Amino acid sequence: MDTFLQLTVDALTLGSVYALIALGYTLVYGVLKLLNFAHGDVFMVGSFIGFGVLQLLGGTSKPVVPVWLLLVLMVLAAMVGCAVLGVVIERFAYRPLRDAPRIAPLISALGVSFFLANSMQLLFGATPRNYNIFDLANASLYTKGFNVGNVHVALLRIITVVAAFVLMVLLWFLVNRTRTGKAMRATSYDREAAAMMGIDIDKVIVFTFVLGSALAGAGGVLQSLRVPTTVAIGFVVGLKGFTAAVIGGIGSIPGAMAGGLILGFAESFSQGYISTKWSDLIVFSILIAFMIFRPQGLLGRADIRKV
Amino acid sequence: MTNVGSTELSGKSLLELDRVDTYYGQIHILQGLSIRIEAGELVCLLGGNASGKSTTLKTILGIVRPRNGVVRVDGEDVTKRPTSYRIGRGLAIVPENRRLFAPMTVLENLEMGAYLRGGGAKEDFERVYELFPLLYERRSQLAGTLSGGEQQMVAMGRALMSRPKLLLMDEPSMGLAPILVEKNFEIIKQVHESGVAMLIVEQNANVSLSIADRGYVLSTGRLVLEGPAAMLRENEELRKAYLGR
Amino acid sequence: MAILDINGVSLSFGGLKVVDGLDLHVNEGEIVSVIGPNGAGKTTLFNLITGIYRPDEGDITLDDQSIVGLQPHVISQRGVSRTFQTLRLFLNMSVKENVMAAAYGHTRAGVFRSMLRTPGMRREEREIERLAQERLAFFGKRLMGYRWDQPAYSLSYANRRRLEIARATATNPRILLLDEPAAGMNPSETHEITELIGELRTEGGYTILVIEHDMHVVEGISDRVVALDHGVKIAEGSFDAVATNAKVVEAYLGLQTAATK
Amino acid sequence: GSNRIAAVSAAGVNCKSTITLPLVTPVTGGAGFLGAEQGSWSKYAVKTLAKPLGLKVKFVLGDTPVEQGPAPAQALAQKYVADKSVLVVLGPSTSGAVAASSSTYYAAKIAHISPSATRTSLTQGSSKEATPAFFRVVPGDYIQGPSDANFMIKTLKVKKVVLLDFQEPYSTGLSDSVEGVLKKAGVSTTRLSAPNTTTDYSAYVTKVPSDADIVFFPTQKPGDAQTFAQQLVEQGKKAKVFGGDGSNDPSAFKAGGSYVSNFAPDITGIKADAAIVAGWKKENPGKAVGSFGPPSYGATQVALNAIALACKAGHGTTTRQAVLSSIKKVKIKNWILGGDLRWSTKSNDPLNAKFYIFQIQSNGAYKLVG
Amino acid sequence: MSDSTPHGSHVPAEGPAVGQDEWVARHAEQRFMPGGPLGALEDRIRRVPWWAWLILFLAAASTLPVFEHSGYVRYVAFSTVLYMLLALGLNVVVGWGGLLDLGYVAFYGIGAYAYAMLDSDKFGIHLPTIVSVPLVVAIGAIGGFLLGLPSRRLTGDYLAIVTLFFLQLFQTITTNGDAAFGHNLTGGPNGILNVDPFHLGKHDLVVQHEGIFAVSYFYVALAVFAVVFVALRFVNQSRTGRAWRSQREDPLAAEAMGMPVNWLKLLSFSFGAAVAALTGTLFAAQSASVFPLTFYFVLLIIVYTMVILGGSGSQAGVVAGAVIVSPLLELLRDPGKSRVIFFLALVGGLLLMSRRSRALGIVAIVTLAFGFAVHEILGAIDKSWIAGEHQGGFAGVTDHWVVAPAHMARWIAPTSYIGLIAAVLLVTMVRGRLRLALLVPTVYLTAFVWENVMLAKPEPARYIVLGVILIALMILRPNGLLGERRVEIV
Ligand SMILES: Nc1ncnc2c1ncn2[C@@H]1O[C@H](COP(=O)(O)OP(=O)(O)OP(=O)(O)O)[C@@H](O)[C@H]1O
Ligand SMILES: Nc1ncnc2c1ncn2[C@@H]1O[C@H](COP(=O)(O)OP(=O)(O)OP(=O)(O)O)[C@@H](O)[C@H]1O
Ligand SMILES: [Mg+2]
Ligand SMILES: [Mg+2]
Repeated sequence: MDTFLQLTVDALTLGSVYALIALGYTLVYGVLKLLNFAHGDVFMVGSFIGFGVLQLLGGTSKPVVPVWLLLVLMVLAAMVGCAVLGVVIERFAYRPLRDAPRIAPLISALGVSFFLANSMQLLFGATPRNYNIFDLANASLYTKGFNVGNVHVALLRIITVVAAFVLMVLLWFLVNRTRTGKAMRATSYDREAAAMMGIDIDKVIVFTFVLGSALAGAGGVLQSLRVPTTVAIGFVVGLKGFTAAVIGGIGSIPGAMAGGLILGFAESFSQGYISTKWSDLIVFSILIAFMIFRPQGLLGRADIRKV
Repeated sequence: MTNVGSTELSGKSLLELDRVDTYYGQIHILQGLSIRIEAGELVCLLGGNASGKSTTLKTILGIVRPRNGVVRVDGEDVTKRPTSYRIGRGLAIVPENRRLFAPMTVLENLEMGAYLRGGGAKEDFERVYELFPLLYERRSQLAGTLSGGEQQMVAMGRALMSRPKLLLMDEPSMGLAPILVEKNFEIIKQVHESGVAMLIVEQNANVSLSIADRGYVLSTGRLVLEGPAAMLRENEELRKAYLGR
Repeated sequence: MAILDINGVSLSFGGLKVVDGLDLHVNEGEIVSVIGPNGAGKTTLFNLITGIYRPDEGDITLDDQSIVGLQPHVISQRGVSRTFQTLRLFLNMSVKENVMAAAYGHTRAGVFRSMLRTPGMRREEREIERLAQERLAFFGKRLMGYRWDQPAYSLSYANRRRLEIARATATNPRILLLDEPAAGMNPSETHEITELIGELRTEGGYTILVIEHDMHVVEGISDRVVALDHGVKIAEGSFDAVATNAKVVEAYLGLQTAATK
Repeated sequence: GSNRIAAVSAAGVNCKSTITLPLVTPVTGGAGFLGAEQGSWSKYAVKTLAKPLGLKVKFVLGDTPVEQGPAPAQALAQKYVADKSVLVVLGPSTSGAVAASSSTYYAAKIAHISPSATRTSLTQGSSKEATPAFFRVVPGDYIQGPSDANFMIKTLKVKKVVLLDFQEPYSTGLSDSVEGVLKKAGVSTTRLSAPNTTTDYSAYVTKVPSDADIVFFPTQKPGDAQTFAQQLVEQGKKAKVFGGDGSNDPSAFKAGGSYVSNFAPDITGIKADAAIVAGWKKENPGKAVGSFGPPSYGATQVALNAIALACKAGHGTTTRQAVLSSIKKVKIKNWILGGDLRWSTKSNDPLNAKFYIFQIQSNGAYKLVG
Repeated sequence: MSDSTPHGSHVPAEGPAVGQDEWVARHAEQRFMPGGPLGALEDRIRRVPWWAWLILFLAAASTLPVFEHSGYVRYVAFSTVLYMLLALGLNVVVGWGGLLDLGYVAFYGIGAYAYAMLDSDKFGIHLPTIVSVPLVVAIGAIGGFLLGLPSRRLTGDYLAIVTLFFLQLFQTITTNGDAAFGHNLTGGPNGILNVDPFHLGKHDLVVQHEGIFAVSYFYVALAVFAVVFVALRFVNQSRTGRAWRSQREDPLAAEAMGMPVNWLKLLSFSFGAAVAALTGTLFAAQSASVFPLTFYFVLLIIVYTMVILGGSGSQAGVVAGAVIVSPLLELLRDPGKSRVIFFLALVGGLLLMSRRSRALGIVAIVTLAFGFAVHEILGAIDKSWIAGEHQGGFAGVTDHWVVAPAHMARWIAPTSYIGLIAAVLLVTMVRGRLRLALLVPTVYLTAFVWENVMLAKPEPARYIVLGVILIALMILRPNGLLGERRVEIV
């Protein structure tokens, strides 16, 4: 039982960060039909921005601002920084390829991914960076929190999960309840027709990249609060986010959230109960079985293309 | 028969194309095309297959950009402006193949039509429902599951939602059952009478010329004929080429 | 004798019954037109015959053998071929290749023979090429000569419709299903296509089932006309009989069109 | 044809010409810190030692990111073998890379000296994975494994130990060796295995029994050891992390109470090394002295000395073969890792080398405990 | 002659007539064709048949060892041929089949591992090459078929993820296969060593002479390449090839035209996998060892880069892609050589960016002067600013041109690098005079960053270059170098 609870806690923390990444994939895919391979690297840059802000504000040993403010500033800075990065990437690497065959922006995205990861390595080296949140306020983020049975739910995890969910709910409102959100949906269904309705496509796409990249930035910081980051995490993280998005049904926002959580649970429980060694394999097998059973993803819609 | 290319460009027309050249990649489609539409006019654009009719509409809307030439709306040069800006200047289109937002409901599709005005006022919906009572019944159905004719109505309604000054229509009756074709022209007449200028692309030249004020004839991307509709209907060459039999 | 038999076929999407207990028989060498309002289920009928959809109920037989549940390519190889309402050419392949590709079902050379270019394979290849040229030649000079090697995307709308027909005939079918062959054509081109469909039967020997909204075409080609509405057959018979049928006039033709007949 | 090439490679090299000295190590990727550290020390060694020995040496780095496995080491070997100015090679740093490329070096009679490859089977046992061209200046895991295990058994008196490996050669080998000794001593062990790409170890921490004493965590990414230790605290587990030489990095792994073993002592405590340390610090301002650097300095020193010996014997010209046979003739007094460098006669390993075990203090300092 | 048609075309002089659609069909003549002798040359080059190109290429390639004695260069040539083979195989799946297969390199791995297991001390099996290689190819083909089975219902991105999983699966199994059911099957992360070279009877095709790459493998690879190239070409020109491309264009229409789409997909998977497996045997035999991590994502991306860059769907294109990318990546490893490439590229880039040669001349001269001036001024202020280590070369001219500080303060690298990115992006945004003016400091900054920041770390630098090439190339030629223009008209 304790193991079960503990694994659930793990799964939620893992899954909520996966969901944040998956959302970025799904948003961009929805609007541009582009698998944004560079998304994981935007996440990585976000985690480094968070690290930079942390160092600027005195590091974990002697921060110059209260802990909560420190965390908020780190997340905000990463969100803003990544949003800017996302916009620049869109403007220079994807926009010139709007009308090219679908594979062209895909390759361009790979190029951006290589460029970002290696530029960061060039400038900051490959050494892993540890936020060392443990040292912050005498490890209170680790030791405080609440207990469920024998299982300790650390404050840090509560912060991660709550922050991720708040962001997701905000996004959901933005996309489903605002005019811009509607424009995004329309653009995703038929870009040219959306333009014919007077929707400024460029603005919508830029906005999409702002949202997706900001979420990735937030995810980058949230994840790095617990585990070290390196310039190379982009690939693995991107893979996970991509998988989560596909499981949920790529293009669907609630799908991405669900996909992220499913992936988190699958990973955590297979490691906890079955085998650490073969966990990747087990996780993927579940996913494949799932996908063959439901090829359009959990909440995705089958193509409504009439013959 | 009017002399081709001699159109006086007053600079005050509702819409003007001034010697535009449009390309797809390296293929030269529209070649020095000039046309003009005055407020409240119903103009039809005729031409054989692949003569560039749809391309003309796309050029007007800015979906493709001409390499040379100028597009003016209300005297303002909009050549470098994006589609959304031009829509904001009072243009609307019923596109080829309808182009509805399939996974959205009929109501949402209509709302999208009035996107620039924040989703449409009550009277806009009322006007559209009056023209197409069926749409009211189907307002919460997903547009993608409608049949062709119903989709066509949604596309027209959607375009009217923005209260356009100029409505562009690309083959609005293609693939429609005869009864709907009939009705379609009724509605076009009705809308025109309410003061909206229109540019219609139609294969059915006979009928469209019968309701139009003026017409243009395109061939291989160039203007070959233009003039009042009545005059075009009498033109021998055109009869032979289009009206058949 | 009936070559194609459709007996009590029904299909629904979600709650919507699109084809409802439909019976239809097509005899060898006949040209049958299917008309009906938009959404009546005409294209769906074609999709059922060609195996893209599977009927919920009923049976479809070709030469008295059921073809329900067979994969589309098997049905095609049995002799049913079609064109699409929304054109579906292989846009990035050349005109000739579009037609040659359709010969796949009745040719045999396997990959290993192709790799080795065996004489048999080369003979077959020449045969396919000849077939393609012959099918394209059917449209006079519209699809001839220098157009063979052009990509299909460079064709005009009308020529694309023609190429679809040429491609469909290259599968060596016995039954040809044409979905709105005259859509998007101007009156003179429509006239041309009407004559062509007639020639397809006389020269090609195909049995033909056509969906068309243009009454000139329907009148010009049909031995028999079948009218559908909401997936149900509402009239059947000669063109004149159907075109004056009250139900058809009300649901489909409208008074004006009917009056010009 | 190829005969001519063989002839070229066997021909002598003028000792006055510029000699290329490559170090094959991960410069990029997750273990990039290793290459950075080793590189800086070897570079410093070349800078200070070559001239006094009368040699003109160009130092180059060959990158073998651990994420790409041993293949890059093979490609580099091809490259260096073809380069006439290469007489001896430093590295590869990781054992898998050594095993993959040693035969190529041997065929070309190029000696290669690793500053950090510790896998036992490279030099020991019946089916040796490395060729006679391979040398290392650090002791192998046949010393590290047992020495870590014995420390756990004798000093820490462990009852239950969890061992991880990361599905790459270094950690699997070391975990196997430690597990073997522990089992023999009747200690109960649990083995976990994490893909090398793992970043979040929560689920692994969950699997650590609450009564486990030690988690043996031979990672090559020291930051991961740090995270693991912190997550143990989070879940209220009493187990301490025990890292191998790969996690010996005071700037990244500083969780108080943890243990680290290493093939090198902390050379800042060795008097004879004071000058070297000061000189290196001047070249690398702001960097801390880690544990991978000094052996790399040592290996470079051996290589340069071997070339000098061979040059002397060959009267101004030398060959790869000659350098190869001089390696074991190199003896260094008061060498950087403490004591003298002497070679074992049975294998290409250093004599008297041992592993050192440190405990991390609450302030992050490494204290020698065994 | 009508003035609206571009020069060089032969549209009949008569004007357009009502109802004609001839003109569209003659669209090829509506294109801009470079006139003059250059255009004629291009036309003539286009008309050379494919087999002539192939023979020419093979002839040129096989004389390479005559001119180049370095074992290393020969080895790079050999691996380039392997890349060419991999690109050909991937082209079948991606270019012709239209299937986004991200598990492709797993089959390369399967081929290598299968050969290693059949011909090494691992299990003590030493099959003769003429038996083992066909066997491995068959294993690869069957493997591709099996992967295709569950994937046949999936399209596009879903297929991508399933196949990517397969690559992951391959990784997991080979990495953990040293303790599968208590047996050591794959050697785990240590891989399999001492794999046999190709051998006929008692005759070994030795891998290396005294550690130096044995050129015979280059010829074997080249021969295999020629056979594979021709065989695949023949398949593509047959009914199977046409069916592949048809189902890529429109699977539903292909199915309705009598083509068994599922079967064709499986076939294309099989073919790609078989070629990859065959390449794997060459790799395993030559390098005498196999390791799991060799067959991983970076390799996949590199092969994809080659295929897309060259022009997916075109055999000549993907080969060209391999011939460009493989040596380029290799050259960039070496700071000294990459420096030459860099300055050549810089000059080439200048040529491309500005068509007007006068302006270009001015920019070049101003940039030169600018550099010397900056160098002198900074040197006058503080010697240490220019006292840094130079990599030498170009007769030392660059030593007096590019600033190289003796000690790079920590802020210099990030600031100059990010500044450079900003400058380049800005240059692409502005036009006219301003662009020319901006070009001068940008070019200089590029040289500065290259010399001081990038050359210090060749490994990330070469992937940065690869990334930039990918982006720039996609923008300039979205269909690849030799790819055909494709359209998707809606
Ligand atoms: N996206 C595109 N890319 C390349 N060529 C195109 C594209 N769209 C249209 N064309 C070509 O431009 C020419 C004009 O096309 P357009 O659609 O304007 O013709 P149209 O007059 O509307 O004909 P139709 O009656 O068939 O609709 C045709 O030759 C067509 O093939
Ligand atoms: N895949 C599908 N999913 C849901 N509904 C469908 C599907 N295919 C067809 N329909 C519905 O079935 C009905 C009949 O469609 P069908 O295409 O057969 O009409 P049609 O008679 O060919 O009309 P038209 O003349 O407009 O082409 C329509 O209401 C359509 O919305
Ligand atoms: Mg059109
Ligand atoms: Mg239909």
